[in-house]
Amino acid sequence: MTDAAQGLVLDAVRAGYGDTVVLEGVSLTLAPAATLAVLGRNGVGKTTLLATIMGQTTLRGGSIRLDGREISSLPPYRRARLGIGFVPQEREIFRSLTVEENLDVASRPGRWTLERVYDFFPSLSERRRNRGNQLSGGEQQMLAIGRALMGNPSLMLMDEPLEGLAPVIVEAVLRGLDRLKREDDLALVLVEQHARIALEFTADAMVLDRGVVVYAGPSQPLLKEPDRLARLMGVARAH
Amino acid sequence: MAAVAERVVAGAADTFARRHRLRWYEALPWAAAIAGYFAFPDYLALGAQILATIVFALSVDLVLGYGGIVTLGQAAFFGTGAYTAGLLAAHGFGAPVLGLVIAAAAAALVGLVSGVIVLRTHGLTQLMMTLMVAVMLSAVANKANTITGGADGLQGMVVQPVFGLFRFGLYGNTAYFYCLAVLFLCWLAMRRIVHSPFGRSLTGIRENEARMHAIGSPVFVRRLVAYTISAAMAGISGALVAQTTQFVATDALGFERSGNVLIMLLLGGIGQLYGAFIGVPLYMIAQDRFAAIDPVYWYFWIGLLLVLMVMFARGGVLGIVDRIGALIRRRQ
Amino acid sequence: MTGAATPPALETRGLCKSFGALTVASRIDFRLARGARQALIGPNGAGKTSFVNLVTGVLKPSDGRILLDAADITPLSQAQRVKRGIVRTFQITTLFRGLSVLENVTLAVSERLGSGGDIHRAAGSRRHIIDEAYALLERLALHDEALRPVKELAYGRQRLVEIAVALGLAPKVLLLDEPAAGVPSSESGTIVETIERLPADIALLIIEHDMDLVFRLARRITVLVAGQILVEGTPQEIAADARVRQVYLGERAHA
Amino acid sequence: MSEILSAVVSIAFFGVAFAMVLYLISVGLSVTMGLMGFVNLAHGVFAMFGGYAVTTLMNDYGMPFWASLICAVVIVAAVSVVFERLLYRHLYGGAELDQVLLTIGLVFMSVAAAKYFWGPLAQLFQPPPELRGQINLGFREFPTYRSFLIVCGAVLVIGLWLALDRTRFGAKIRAAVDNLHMAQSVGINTSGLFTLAFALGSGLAALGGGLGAELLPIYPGYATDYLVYFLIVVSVGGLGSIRGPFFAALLLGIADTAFKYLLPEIGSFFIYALTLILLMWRPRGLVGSS
Repeated sequence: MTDAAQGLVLDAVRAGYGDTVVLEGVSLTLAPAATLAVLGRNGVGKTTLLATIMGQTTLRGGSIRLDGREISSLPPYRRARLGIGFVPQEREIFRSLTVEENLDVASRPGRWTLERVYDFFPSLSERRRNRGNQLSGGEQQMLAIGRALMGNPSLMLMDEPLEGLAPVIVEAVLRGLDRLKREDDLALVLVEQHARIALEFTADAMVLDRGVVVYAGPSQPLLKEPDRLARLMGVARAH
Repeated sequence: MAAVAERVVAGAADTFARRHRLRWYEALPWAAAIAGYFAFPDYLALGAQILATIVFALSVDLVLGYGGIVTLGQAAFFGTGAYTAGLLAAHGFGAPVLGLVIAAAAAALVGLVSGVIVLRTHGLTQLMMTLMVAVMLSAVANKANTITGGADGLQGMVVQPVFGLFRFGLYGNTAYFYCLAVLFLCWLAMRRIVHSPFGRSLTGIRENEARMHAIGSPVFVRRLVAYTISAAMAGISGALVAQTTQFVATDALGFERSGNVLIMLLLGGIGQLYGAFIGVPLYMIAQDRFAAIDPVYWYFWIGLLLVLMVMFARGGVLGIVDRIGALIRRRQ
Repeated sequence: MTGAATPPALETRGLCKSFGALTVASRIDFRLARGARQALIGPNGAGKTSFVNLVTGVLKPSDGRILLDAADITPLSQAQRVKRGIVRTFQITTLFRGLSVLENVTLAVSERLGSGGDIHRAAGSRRHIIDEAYALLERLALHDEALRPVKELAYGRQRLVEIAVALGLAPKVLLLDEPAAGVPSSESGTIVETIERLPADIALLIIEHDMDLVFRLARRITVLVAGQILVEGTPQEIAADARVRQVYLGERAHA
Repeated sequence: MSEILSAVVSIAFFGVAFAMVLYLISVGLSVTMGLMGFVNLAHGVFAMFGGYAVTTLMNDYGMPFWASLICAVVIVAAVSVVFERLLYRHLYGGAELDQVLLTIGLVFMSVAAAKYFWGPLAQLFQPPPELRGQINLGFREFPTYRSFLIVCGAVLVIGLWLALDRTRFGAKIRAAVDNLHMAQSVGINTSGLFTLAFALGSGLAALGGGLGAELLPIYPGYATDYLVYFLIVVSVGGLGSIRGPFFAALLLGIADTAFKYLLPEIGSFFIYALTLILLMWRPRGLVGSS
C-alpha cells in the first residue's frame, strides 16, 4: 500500500503510563500526505496513541518509524524537530505567552511562517499581542493548530480539535482543516469523538477498542454503514 | 490441598496481626547501650548525648518518615524543650523529671499552635513555614538575652538529683542511665504509635493523601496530632540535653540542628523506627573522632557523604541491610 | 416506580457547579434508587467526574442540594459523607502503593469502625478488623496476594484492590469511576464479575464509557452532556435514542 | 518634620539598595524552583562563591572591580553547569526530601571549603575608588556605592525583564514554566533550557554576591545564614515568577531596614512573622498561580 521508507509506521506498539498499559500492540502505516481518522469511545487509547507517537508515554514494546528512521527512543523535542506537529486535546496554549510568542517558540524554518499562519487564521492576527489566557476556546484551538504548523511538520497529530467548540467555530476550524488538506502536503492523524465529521474528512480510518485496533481501512464504508460504525465504537451493542 | 490452602490463608492474616510483636533484634540497641557503658566508661558524656539525640531523631522520624511532612524547623521544639528545662533549673525548679514533663508540654504547645498554621500548606510553602517558626523562636531567644543568655548560654542552671537520689556526677553515670531510661520510654511510646491504627493511618496519609480523604479519614487532625507528639518528643530531647550538659544556648534552635538530625536519620534509614538508633551513634561518634581533628574537614566530609547517599544509597544503613537481605533470600 | 415511602438512596436537586465561565454541572436532578445498578455515561468533558466530586464532597456545589436517604448532606465534609455511606473508587488507581493489599483494606475498615485514630493499642491486636479485611479479600479472590505491596500487583489486580478498599467502608452508595479503565480486555472480565457479585443492597453508580460493560452491569443509564442530564432510561431506550447516538457519533452542523 | 522625612528617605534608600542585591541573588532560585520544581537550598552557595571570587580577584590579584565581577559570573555559571549536569538533573521531579538533603550536603561542603580556603573571617571588600564616598543628590548626600547598587540593580532588573519578555529564549523559558510537556512537543529542548536557566540564575547570584559584598559580608556561614532571606524572597514572591520576587525583595529589603532602624531589638522576629502571615494569606506567594 505504501512505501515503508516514507511516512509513519507503527509496529506492534505497546505503551501506557507507569504501570498501566493502554495500547496493546497497535500497528499502523501512514503514507506522506495521507489522512487517518482514529475513532473509538473515550478511554480506549486514542489520546495515548498520539502521546506515544509524540514520545510522552512509556513505550513497552514495538517500534515507531518516521520516514524510515526509528524514533521510539528519541525525546519529544527531537521528534517535533523531525517533523511531527502536535495539537493536544486541551490545546495547552502557553498562558503567559502572547499569541505571537506561542507561534514563535515553535517555529522552525520552512514553508510555514508567521505571515502564512496569520493569513490562514486571520482572527489570530488580530489578537497577536494578547496572552494565551485571554483567548476564547476557538481562538485557542486555532492557535494550537497554528503553533503546530509553525514547526513545519510533515505529520500533524490532532486530538479532538472540535471538542467543546460552538458550532460556528467548529465550522471555521473545519474550513481551516479543509484548506490545509488541499493546500499543504502534510499527513494528518485526526482523533475525534464526532466520528462522522472525522470520516468525511479523512481517507482512512482506524477504530480502537481497549487498546486494540478493531478496524483499519478506508473511511467511506464506515460512513455508509452507521450501524456497523456504532457497533465498532461500542455505542450500540451487538445483539 | 484444601488444608494447605487454609493454612496459607490463616497465615497471611496471622502474619499481619503479629507484626507488632517484639523481635529478637529489637533488643540489640539496649544490649549495645549496656555494653557501651562497660566498654567505654570514659565516654559516658558522649553516650548520654547520643541517647538524647536519638530521642530527637525519633521525633523527626515520626513526622517525616511516617507522616511525610518535610520539616526544616524541628529545632524549634528541641530548643523550646531545652530552654524550658534550662529556665526551670535556673530558677530553682531543678527536679529533672518535672523539667522533662513541663518541657514536653511546652514544646507540644508550640507544635500544636504552629502545626495548625504549617500543616494547612504543602511543598515549599510548608518547608518555609517550618523554617520560619524555628528562626522566629531563635530571634526571640537571641533578643531576650537578658533571660536566655543568648549565644553565650543560659547562666545558673542547677539540676537536682534524679528522684532526689541520683546526682549528675562528674563521670556521667547518672546522665547516661537517665537518658537511656527516657529513650527507652520514648521508644516504647514511638513503637506503640507506629504500630497503632493511628500510626498506620499516618503511613496511609504519606502514601496517598487523596485516598485517606476518600476513606473518611480526618487527615488534618491526624497530622496535627502526630506533629504535636513529635514536638513533645523533640522537647524531651532538648530538655535531656539541657539537663545533662547544664547548658543551653541559641544554637539549640538553629538551622544546623534541624539539618543535622535529618542527616543522621537519613544515614540510618528514614521511616523505619530503628534508623535513629543506627544513624545517630554513627554520626555522633564519627563527629567526635573527626571533628576533634578538624571541624572544617568534618563538615566537608559529612556534606559529601550526604550527597553520595542521596545519589546512591537513599535507604541509609537499614536500606542497605534490607537490600542485602533481599539478595540473600533470592539466592536461596 | 419508587413509592413515596422509600426515598432514593441518593438524590441531587438542582445541583450546579461552575468554575468561572466553565459550567460543569447545571441544575442536575438525579436519583439513584436503593440497590440500583445504574450507569452514568457521557462524552469527555460532560462533567461526570465533577458530578462524582460534588456528590462525595470534594467540590462544594455553587447551588443545589444532595440528599442521602432523604437527609440533606450538602454541608457535610468528605469524611462525614464517607461515614454516612457514600463511597467512591477512582478512575486512576489511587491506593497506598507501598503498603500491602491487606493493609490497604485494613486502613479502610479500621477508619469505618472509628478506630483509625486509636493510638493506644497495636493495630494487629484488633483481630476482628483484620479478619474482616481478609474475608473481603477472599471474596474478591485477592487473598493470595494479601501481604504483597500493591505496587507489585498487575494493574488489573490493583483495580480490584481499588474496589476492595471501597467495600471495606461498607458503602450504601458506591460510585465506581471507570472501574475497568486501563485494564487489558483479558483482565476486565474479572472486574465485571466482581461488580456483578456485589451485595444487592448497595446502590451502584458506574461511570463508564465501555458500552459492553454498561449494558452488562446497568439496569438504568443516565446520559450527561455538558453538565446536564440529556436523557435517562433503560439500556434499550438509551441504545435506541437518536440524540445519544448523535452525541457519540457526531454530525457536521450542516449535515 | 525633616527628621522624620530624613529617616523615611534613609530607610527607603538603604532598603532599596538591599532589595536589589536580594533580588539579583534570589531570582535564579525562583526560576529553578518554578521551572524544575527543585528545592535548591544551596543556591546561596553560588552567591557566596561569586563574592569570594570578586574579593579574591580584587584583593589578591589586583584585578579591577568590573573585570572581577565579570570573571566571577562566568566562573560560577560554568561551575554551576557541572553541578546541574552531575547532581541536580537526577533529582528533577523526585522527592522533595532528597532535594533538600542533597542541597544541604552541598551547603555543608561549601561552608567547609570556604573556611579552608579563605579562613573564618569576612572578606575585605573595597568598592573601586570612583564608587567610594558620598554623592550629593541635590537635597541630601548618599553613599555612592549604595546609589550605584540601586542604579546598577535597576538596569539589570530592567534588562533581565526585557530579555525574558522580548527574546525568544525568554519566551521559551516562560513556555517551559507554563507547560513542560507541551514545550517539548513544540520542539523545545527543555533539558538544555534547564541547564542554561540554571547557569543564568547562578551567574546572577554570583553577581549579586559580588555586588552585595558590602551589605552581605562574604564569610563561610553566608550560604546558611542568608538562606532564610533568599527563601523568603522566593516563597513570598511566588515560585517560577520573575517579577514576584522583585516585589518580595523590595518588601523584605525595606522592612528589614526599617525594623533594624526603628526596632533593632526585635526586627528579625517581625520579618519572620510577616513572612509567616504573608504565606498564610497567600500560600503560593504574591504572584503565584495555582
